[in-house]
Amino acid sequence: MTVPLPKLKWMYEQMVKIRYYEETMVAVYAEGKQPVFNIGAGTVPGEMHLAAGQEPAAVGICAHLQKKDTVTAPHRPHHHAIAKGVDLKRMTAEIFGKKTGLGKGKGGHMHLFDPHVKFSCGGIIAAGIPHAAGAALAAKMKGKDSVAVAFVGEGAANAGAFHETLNLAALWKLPLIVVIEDNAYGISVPKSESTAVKTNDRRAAAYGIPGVYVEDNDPVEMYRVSEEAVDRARRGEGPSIIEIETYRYLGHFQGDPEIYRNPEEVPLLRKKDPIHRLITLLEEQSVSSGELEQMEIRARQEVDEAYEFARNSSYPDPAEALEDVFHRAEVNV
Amino acid sequence: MTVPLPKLKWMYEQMVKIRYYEETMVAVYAEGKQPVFNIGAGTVPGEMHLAAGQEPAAVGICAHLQKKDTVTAPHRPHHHAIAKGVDLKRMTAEIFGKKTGLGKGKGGHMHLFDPHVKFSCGGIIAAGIPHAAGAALAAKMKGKDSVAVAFVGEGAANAGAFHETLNLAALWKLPLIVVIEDNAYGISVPKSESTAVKTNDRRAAAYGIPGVYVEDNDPVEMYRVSEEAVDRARRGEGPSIIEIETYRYLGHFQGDPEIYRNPEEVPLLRKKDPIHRLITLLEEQSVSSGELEQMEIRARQEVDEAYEFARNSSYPDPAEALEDVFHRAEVNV
Amino acid sequence: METTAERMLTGNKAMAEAIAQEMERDPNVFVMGEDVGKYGGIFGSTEGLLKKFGPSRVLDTPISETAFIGAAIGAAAEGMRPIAELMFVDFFGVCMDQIYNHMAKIHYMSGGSVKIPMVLMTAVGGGYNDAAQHSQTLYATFAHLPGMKVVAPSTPYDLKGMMISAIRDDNPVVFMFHKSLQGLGWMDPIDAAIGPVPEAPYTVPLGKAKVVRPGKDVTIVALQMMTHYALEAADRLAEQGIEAEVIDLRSLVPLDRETILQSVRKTHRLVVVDEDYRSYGVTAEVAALAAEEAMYDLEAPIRRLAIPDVPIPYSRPLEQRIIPGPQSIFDTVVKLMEE
Amino acid sequence: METTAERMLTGNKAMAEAIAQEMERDPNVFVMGEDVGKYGGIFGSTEGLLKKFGPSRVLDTPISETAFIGAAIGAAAEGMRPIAELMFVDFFGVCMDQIYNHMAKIHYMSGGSVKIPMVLMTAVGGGYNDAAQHSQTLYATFAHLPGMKVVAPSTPYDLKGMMISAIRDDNPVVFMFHKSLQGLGWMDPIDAAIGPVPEAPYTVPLGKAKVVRPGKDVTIVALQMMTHYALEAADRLAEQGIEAEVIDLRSLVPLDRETILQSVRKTHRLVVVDEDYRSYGVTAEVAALAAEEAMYDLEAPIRRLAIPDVPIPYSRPLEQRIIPGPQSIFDTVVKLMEE
Ligand SMILES: Cc1ncc(C[n+]2csc(CCOP(=O)(O)OP(=O)(O)O)c2C)c(N)n1
Ligand SMILES: Cc1ncc(C[n+]2csc(CCOP(=O)(O)OP(=O)(O)O)c2C)c(N)n1
Ligand SMILES: [Mg+2]
Ligand SMILES: [Mg+2]
Repeated sequence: MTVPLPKLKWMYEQMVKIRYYEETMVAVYAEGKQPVFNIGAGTVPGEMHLAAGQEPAAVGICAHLQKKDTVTAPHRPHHHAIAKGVDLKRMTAEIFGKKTGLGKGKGGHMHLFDPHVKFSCGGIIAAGIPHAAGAALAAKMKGKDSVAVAFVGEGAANAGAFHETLNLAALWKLPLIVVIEDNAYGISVPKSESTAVKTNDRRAAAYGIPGVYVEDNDPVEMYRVSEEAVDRARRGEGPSIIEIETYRYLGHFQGDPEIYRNPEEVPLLRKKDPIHRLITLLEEQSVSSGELEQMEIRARQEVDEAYEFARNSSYPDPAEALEDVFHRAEVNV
Repeated sequence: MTVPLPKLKWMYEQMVKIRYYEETMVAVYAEGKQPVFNIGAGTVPGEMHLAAGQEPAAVGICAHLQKKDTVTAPHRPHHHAIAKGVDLKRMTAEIFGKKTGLGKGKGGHMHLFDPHVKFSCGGIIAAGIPHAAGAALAAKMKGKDSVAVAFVGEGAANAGAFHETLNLAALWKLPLIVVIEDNAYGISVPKSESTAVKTNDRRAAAYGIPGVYVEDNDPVEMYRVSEEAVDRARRGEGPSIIEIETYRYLGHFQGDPEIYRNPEEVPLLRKKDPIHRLITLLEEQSVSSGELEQMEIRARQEVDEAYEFARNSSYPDPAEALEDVFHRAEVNV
Repeated sequence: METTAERMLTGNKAMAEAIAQEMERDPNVFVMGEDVGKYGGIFGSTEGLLKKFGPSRVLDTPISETAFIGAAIGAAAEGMRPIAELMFVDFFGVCMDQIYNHMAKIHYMSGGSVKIPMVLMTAVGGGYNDAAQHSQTLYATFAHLPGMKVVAPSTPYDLKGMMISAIRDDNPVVFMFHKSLQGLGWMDPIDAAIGPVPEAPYTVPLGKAKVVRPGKDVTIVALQMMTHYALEAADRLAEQGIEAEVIDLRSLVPLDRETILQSVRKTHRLVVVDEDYRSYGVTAEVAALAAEEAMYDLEAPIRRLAIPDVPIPYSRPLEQRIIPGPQSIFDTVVKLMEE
Repeated sequence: METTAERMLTGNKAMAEAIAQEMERDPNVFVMGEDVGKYGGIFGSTEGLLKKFGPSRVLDTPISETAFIGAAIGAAAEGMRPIAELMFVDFFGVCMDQIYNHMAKIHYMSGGSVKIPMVLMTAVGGGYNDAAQHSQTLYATFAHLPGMKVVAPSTPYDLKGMMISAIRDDNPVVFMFHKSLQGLGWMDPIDAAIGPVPEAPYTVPLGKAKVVRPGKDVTIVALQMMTHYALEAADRLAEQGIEAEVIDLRSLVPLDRETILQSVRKTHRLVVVDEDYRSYGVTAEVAALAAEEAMYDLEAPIRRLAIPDVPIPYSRPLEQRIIPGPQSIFDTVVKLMEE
């Protein structure tokens, strides 16, 4: 199959944007953490899980989603957020802990919520799957044709929440797609030491639903299988599982010593970079290098502006820590 | 296949014993709860989940187990306990809440522990599966060839613990067998409304392990597939799933109004009673009706003695409530 | 002047009526849980709802608490108002992550941009020999963790009124109902489980304790079954000339500090009674509140009565030993008055 | 007379050494958890163990906390002595059933016939902007539920000695180590995270608090990071002529009531400092203990300092606002001395 050209361009631009966002974050996160790394210091403190290399998973399916569709993401959420159209400025401000952030600085990088595009994420493995199922249930109850996509890592497919939710979703024919990003590791643990089956599409048999495995981080194949899964969900035929073999170029989190993997692994993966693949495809469809460059410039500019916005925003007032526990109420201290 | 005659006799005697145990319990549990049912009143208070009709699941596999093998059971545990050889007197005393009980009256019907035959049970759905996996892991670590069997209901196969533990066990090739008793209901919810697949043997595919489904509450078929699974486990080849279609003759618990099932269902099931089936088989193998009767008498006598023992035992002293929280320590009040 | 006989309802019927009325009022309200459909809830909290509203709004679930409570959260974020039942509070351990890390925190973590208007209702309490995994209240386990309201009504009237408030609240509410106060046909019949309940919908505010018996000599703070036991004890104390003021907490989060403190400032003596474990529990919080805010008003040490730190034993004499009752409350107050 | 230089270790190395020594001593001891192998534990608690003992005794697990903690229970019942790591205490919600309903209760429910000798070790604490799901201590959440010992050491010396005690204990022990006190290269380097640790195995008893600074004017009860902050505050208070006695609780279950009460009876003033949520927490329990047992000795109201009842916010100024520190302890004591 061929991806319609506008979609292909969209995917390319998103992937470039994501990649540049993550690479920028590598540098920003390091600010104030040299010469000695200190997780709580610098411009952006706390854990930082980046997704450079994993763009195909996010863009391949988000290309089929609309604003009304829900996405839940795990601890490594930037690529999903960007592909789903989360407000990049407020997202970045949130990661900087600023008052202008999506959560007024309360959530941070693992807890980004943008209800305008129905995006959320969280730091507990597999916990977002039931939230997506709930959004799918709400859609079904309201008679809408919107769908919900839950992104998780391959490590999450061994958590109880994965099983419980897929059974529930299959039983109730909920419009849910679970996308498993197989980046070969859960922190330091390789898939072969965490997962009893080679690929998680096989687990679809446990719920009587379709399951597919996308090899080699292929954005086009991801686009194709996602189309089927999303259409099926919109038609009210129930959930699907998509697993995609993808590449984690960076450490599990920034600061990861990566003692558990061969130093040659990442350079080899980078050689198969999915962005290059898209460039080839776009060139094949006669997109000029000038246009490609324009897209890249636009993407980078958006990212730069978001970081600027975050940097220039102010921190919340300490007293705000006590607000927002309950809707319309302050906490009693 | 034919079951060796001594095993067939053993299975028959155990099934008769279990059936009589449960039927006796129906009457004992009702003592002190008439004319108005009051769950906390009478000889045996609290919830009471009986297994009349579900004997084949327990005896078919326990016929292959030894003392060194572990069994964990759920809230409906009597048939498993009896088939595993739990001390019937102390078990019954425990259910009566007596000091001579397995847990000195602290555990009750859902919490029977007999470490001498490595039996335990608990009231939380699916929670016993990881315990059995742990026993299997201990066996493996110690280089022993003992196995562990976790019994659960078909409702439990939708719980997260089921998935997590089977993945772990398959990954580590633990000598674990999960036996799923498909009695068609989880309390009032029929399997078709709780489980996205028709039979849970299909879920074995999610772990790359064998799964079998035994139809029609057949004790002989259960014996056969269990032999394979237990042998496989003993050989160090890893876990299996066995699901057996079985019959729950009584309510979910005693006092269940059973408004959720057709009143004709149970009489039809009783017509296919597995004990009758075994009698036919034994007769085919020329076991005399005299011998059958002897076995039945022996079984009943053992049960009667257990109830006698329980009845004649005394209650614990109230002060004992504060003991046994910690090993070799009393609680500070 | 009583013109009409008061309508009497059991606790469970009061709850089910509240839910039904709110389901009629708001199409976004729906119910999910194990055996909430045909069975009507193991403790009757959803009796009759399936018949009235059908299976699209009264959903029996698999035994998958993480999945369905998590789904309730996801649906609430989309503007639905789910009522999810956790059959026994004792099962919280299989799904607490969804409850405390998500249901309770999403509003805060999102800076208030995502509301989770849902009710998690759950049965609590022992006293009928259901042993260590089916008899707990776990009041403090929930009340300790921020972001969810935690209420525990003691009468049919409050069960209805507080359920309606909980459903209408834009925040997650953990609604604990006590099995013994449901008035079920198969439980020990107790007077407190049946009471006057107006038919028309009404609300009882969350976060307000109630002085259920005024007194001047000592304050007894309690909730659910312990409130009723405290009232029994107070009757007998009155015969001895001791006038106990009994406060029914009704709500653990928010805790009505003012009502407690006012009473302590008046009586100068405090006994706290709880059906949860003693250490790091409700009795500790209420005692600490008084020790912080009313220290100079206290004329005697504070007394705490709760389940000693042991799992709930099965056998009748053992369970009776560890759950506070009218007698132990009475004894404790009498002794305290001698201080 | 000091003959040899004291050996200094970080908290994580002290823990890992304790585990290694016990693994050498007893073949039944083994370790399981996420990233405990090659990675050596995200917070270094199993550093070097895989190399020493191989993958058959140091088991990396899938992200399946219910399965592997449950398996630890099953293995413990068979006579093994597992040490299972729950990477962050914040994840307890996905596996609490195994912890509190089984690990903690089996000994009791079995009438003492089944022992569960296992250690559940877990990282606690915030202060480095890891937000609402990775910064909690949840001390009281565990301490409230009966049947498990709950300890939280504050120094490398105690981390080693209490870990050895925990492994040798025949009961389930929840061993909470504070991330900031592990002395990790990628965390804020603080002096308290490194300290003298004898090489030979030794035990520090579970259930004993420690007076880490004697004083006569006020008692400050604290644990883990709060102990160190209390000591800082005490230094500054001393400059103002206020002699604070600082107690490091070290153990929440059993709670060393005597050490607390003795101190309060001496100083007549009590401040409790906690990095857990305030309501229904550690500060409540310690305050209630004093209000019960030492009421007549108190000369001022009890003061509690803890995380207000809000999820832990991410942004630096917000998080700093809600975690007690030396300054807020100092201020609280100064104000209390004026009472
Ligand atoms: C319930 C739970 N257990 C453990 C963790 C700690 N943890 C955070 S990320 C991670 C690995 C996740 O692996 P995977 O799902 O493959 O996602 P990836 O990091 O590879 O994107 C773990 C174990 C957690 N956040 N939640
Ligand atoms: C985690 C958990 N959720 C819910 C329950 C309540 N409960 C007890 S038995 C039961 C039904 C179990 O069904 P199944 O597994 O099929 O076993 P059966 O009763 O049919 O033998 C339920 C929901 C429980 N004990 N534990
Ligand atoms: Mg991964
Ligand atoms: Mg069943």
